[in-house]
Amino acid sequence: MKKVTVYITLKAGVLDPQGKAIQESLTALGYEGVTDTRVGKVIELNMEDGPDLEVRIKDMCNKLLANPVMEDYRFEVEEAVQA
Amino acid sequence: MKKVTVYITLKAGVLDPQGKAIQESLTALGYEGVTDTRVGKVIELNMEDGPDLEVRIKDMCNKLLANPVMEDYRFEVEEAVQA
Amino acid sequence: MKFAVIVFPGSNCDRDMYHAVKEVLGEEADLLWYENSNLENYDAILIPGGFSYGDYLRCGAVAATSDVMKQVREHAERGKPVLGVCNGFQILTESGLLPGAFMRNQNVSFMCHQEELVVENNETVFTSGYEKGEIVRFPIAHGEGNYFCDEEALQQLKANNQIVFTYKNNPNGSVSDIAGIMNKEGNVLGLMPHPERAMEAILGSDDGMKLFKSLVENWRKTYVTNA
Amino acid sequence: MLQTREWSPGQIEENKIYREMGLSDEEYQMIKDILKRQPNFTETGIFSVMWSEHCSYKTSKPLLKKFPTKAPNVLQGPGEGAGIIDIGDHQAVVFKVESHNHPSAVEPYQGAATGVGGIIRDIFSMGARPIASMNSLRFGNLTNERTKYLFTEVVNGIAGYGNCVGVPTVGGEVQFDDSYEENPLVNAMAIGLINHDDIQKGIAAGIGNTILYAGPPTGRDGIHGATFASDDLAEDADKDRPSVQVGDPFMEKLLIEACLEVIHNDALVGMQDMGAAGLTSSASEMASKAGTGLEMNLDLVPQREPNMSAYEMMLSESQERMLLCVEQGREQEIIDIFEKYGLKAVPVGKVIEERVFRIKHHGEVVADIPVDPLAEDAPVYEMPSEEAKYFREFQQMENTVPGVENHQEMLKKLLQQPTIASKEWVYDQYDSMVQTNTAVAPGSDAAVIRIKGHDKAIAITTDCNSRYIYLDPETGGKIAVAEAARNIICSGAKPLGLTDGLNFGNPSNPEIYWQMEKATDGMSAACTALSTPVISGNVSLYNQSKGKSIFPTPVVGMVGLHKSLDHITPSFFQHEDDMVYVIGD
Ligand SMILES: Nc1ncnc2c1ncn2[C@@H]1O[C@H](COP(=O)(O)OP(=O)(O)O)[C@@H](O)[C@H]1O
Repeated sequence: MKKVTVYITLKAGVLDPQGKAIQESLTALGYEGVTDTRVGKVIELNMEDGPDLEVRIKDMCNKLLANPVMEDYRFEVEEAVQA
Repeated sequence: MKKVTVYITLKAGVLDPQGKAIQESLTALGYEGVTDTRVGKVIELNMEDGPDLEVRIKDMCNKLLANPVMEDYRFEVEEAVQA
Repeated sequence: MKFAVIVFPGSNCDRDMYHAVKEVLGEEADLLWYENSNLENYDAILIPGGFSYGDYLRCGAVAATSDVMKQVREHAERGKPVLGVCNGFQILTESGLLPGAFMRNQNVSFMCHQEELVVENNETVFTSGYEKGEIVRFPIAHGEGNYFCDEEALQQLKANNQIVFTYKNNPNGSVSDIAGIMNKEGNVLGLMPHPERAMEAILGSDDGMKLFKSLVENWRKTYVTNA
Repeated sequence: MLQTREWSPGQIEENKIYREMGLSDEEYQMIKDILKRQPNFTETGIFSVMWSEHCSYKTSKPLLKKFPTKAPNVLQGPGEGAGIIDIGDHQAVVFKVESHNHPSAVEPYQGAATGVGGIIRDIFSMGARPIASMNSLRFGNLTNERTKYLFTEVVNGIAGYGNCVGVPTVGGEVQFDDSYEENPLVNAMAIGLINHDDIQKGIAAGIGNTILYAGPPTGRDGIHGATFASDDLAEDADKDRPSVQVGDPFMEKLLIEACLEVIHNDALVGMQDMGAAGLTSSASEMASKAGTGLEMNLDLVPQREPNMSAYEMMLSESQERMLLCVEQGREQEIIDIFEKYGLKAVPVGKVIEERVFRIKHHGEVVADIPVDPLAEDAPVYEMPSEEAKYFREFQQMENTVPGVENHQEMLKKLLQQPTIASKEWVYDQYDSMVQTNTAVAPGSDAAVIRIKGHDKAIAITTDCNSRYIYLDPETGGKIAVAEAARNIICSGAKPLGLTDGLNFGNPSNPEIYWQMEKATDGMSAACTALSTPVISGNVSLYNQSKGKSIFPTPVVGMVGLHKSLDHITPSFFQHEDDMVYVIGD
């Protein structure tokens, strides 16, 4: 079993309303000088290993997990911790 | 300037309806054997360096970025890329 | 004319859409659960609003991968009309039947109220009953109605007259004030505001009536020989 | 409050462990008398939640008895999940208020969201389609950062849940006052529409019939939520955090559709939601109401987390779960309906003749409790009451008329008060129009929902000016009911009945109990005078922190009927040159 962590972030150039809102609240709370705040997603999952693991992950990302119109993704694979 | 990346994940045991829905749809799409799907957030931001950088980051996380009732967080700091 | 209203897990404007076409408009309509349904015998497909799959991951993303959307695509390829409202619009962009994507509203809040829209294109099967430039009032009810597409896609939309409705006072940060767009062929329309909630004066507006009536009249002209 | 180790029956008595669960020494003795032995850990937990104020109304029962609850059109008064009132044409409305104050103080988004989810389940578990919800909110002063956070998150939580389940949120009220600083009030009300034939009861009848568990698996959420809601809000609320429940409105939406389909299958005998005290209260109440017993095997209960103990499963408040009683042999028909919506329904027990509540786990009996003492015979306390000192002082004061020099300035100042100012920021975030019945949306005195296919509509309002009630509980109680009735009448409807959310401080303080007594006296008097019965309600006590009590806040949720759509009257000026009249003094 592998633990896969997929990071999904907005493409450069896409405005991020959530990031902007967070940055404004940080400033309001007194944290000055915070810039370029962007919010993305992390999806962690366990899946069976195999020679086609990377292919399957990319496929899942393209088909469902990320939206190529506005998002980029990258992923990491490590050994899954046994429960 | 530092680029700070904060990873926010749900605490163990806290229900993750979103993770559950994603796992079910991956299964419906034919990706068998996907388990333990959990969704978290990544927040990237740039901020001024300083001796109290870590303190400020932790403070921001506890006060705003993460919800300590349900979420854990960790963060990474690297050099900000100049725009 | 016979309408199919597709019901996904989490759809919640399905019965409203059904009521609008069946009871208010007086046409034939069926509510179709997304699984095991056959769209062949329907003249138009309506994808209602709501929170399909809880809006988890991205609004409309999971519904877009369902088998029934393959049938919707075939139906569209045959030139038959498809209308997606609110979450239905999001499902249409996620499945690639319409270009673009949706982001959180600019103020990151859900919003629900009447909005004024401008009819930008009245040369469509959905809008022929309106005047060009006519102002209509439809309710909006969304948290992620902030339409996004890149510059190239926007130029395409404009060049092909695909922008059908715009907001008079943009509430959500949508690119070019876009409230509704159609595909190049003109038979698939996606719309964030809710025409099905604007069918009866007692609910605050009946400006949506013309949209459904246009659809029915155009369909009759094309498919029903004069009696 | 993860229970890592369980005390033995002897240790529970010796170390008075039951006290930590909220049981008094006398109550522990009563339990021993009922069982004729020492209760084990799981049983002690079961009693503690069933005998908490939240489930048993042990201190408020004597007051609730005073409310007029009968009228020819009342089909179901207090006692079931929600009350039901006839509206003609074989239709009825089902409604109730529910509080979620303490969970919202700890985790405002989830606390408010699960509050909405819970009250909506109360409605559809009766067989009704939820057609609208309202909310009544109280916070501290808006200049306080924590208050801003609580306010924003509570509204987000209500919107997040209500919008997703597709029930329009059509109104409510918000009041800001220092007395709610650390103990905000989040009361939610839901209204459903039902045909008389579809009315369901939460009963486990028919010996041998099967008990089905429907919905998502059980986790360790909200363990001890019911006792938590019946306790002072600890200063360090952080330690209660692991008991936060998380709502899944998508799941609830599926559950609504599945349950409303299931009620048309005559294999269904009874149905109840698992609310406060989860499996414990739903199962034991279903048996108690039916005059039966119930045997359940916890190994069959779907579980989200490994190694859950019987205690944890019985007390879990995981959301969006239902318990059904189904005719033996016809389980599959019901299971198939849930399956269509992607939901699991599994048999977990059966109805037995012996009037006991018997729970098995890993092949052992872990609880064996007579049904009625648990569900019905909770202790009832007549608390001492004493007129509040502040009240006596107020009564001796001279009347003063405030002098206003500049009326325009004063009006402006008043309108700037957060409690008086427009609440558009709040209700714009709620989908108030889904289901296409909202004839009068938030912003008017009462919301109006038309009934499709009929020339009629219903009006809904929530009201409570807690400052008045603090100043004079009895008169204030009357005013709360009268204000609600006026709001209904102004919209063109006639009041049908009401539900109440009684939010007070600690009842063992005689002055607080006096407030409760007087306020409910006033409310009862007004209800009687207006012939408006109370058909359901909720009690939330111990609303205080650092020894300071909230203003007494008995929220009134009233529903009225428009006999014709023509009667619907909005509260805004309609046309230029219309005349304006003032009626009354
Ligand atoms: N928490 C809330 N949720 C939804 N609507 C609300 C809420 N609070 C206030 N409103 C709406 O705002 C309007 C004004 O409310 P309020 O200030 O209480 O007025 P009034 O005192 O006239 O009843 C009403 O229509 C009410 O339903």
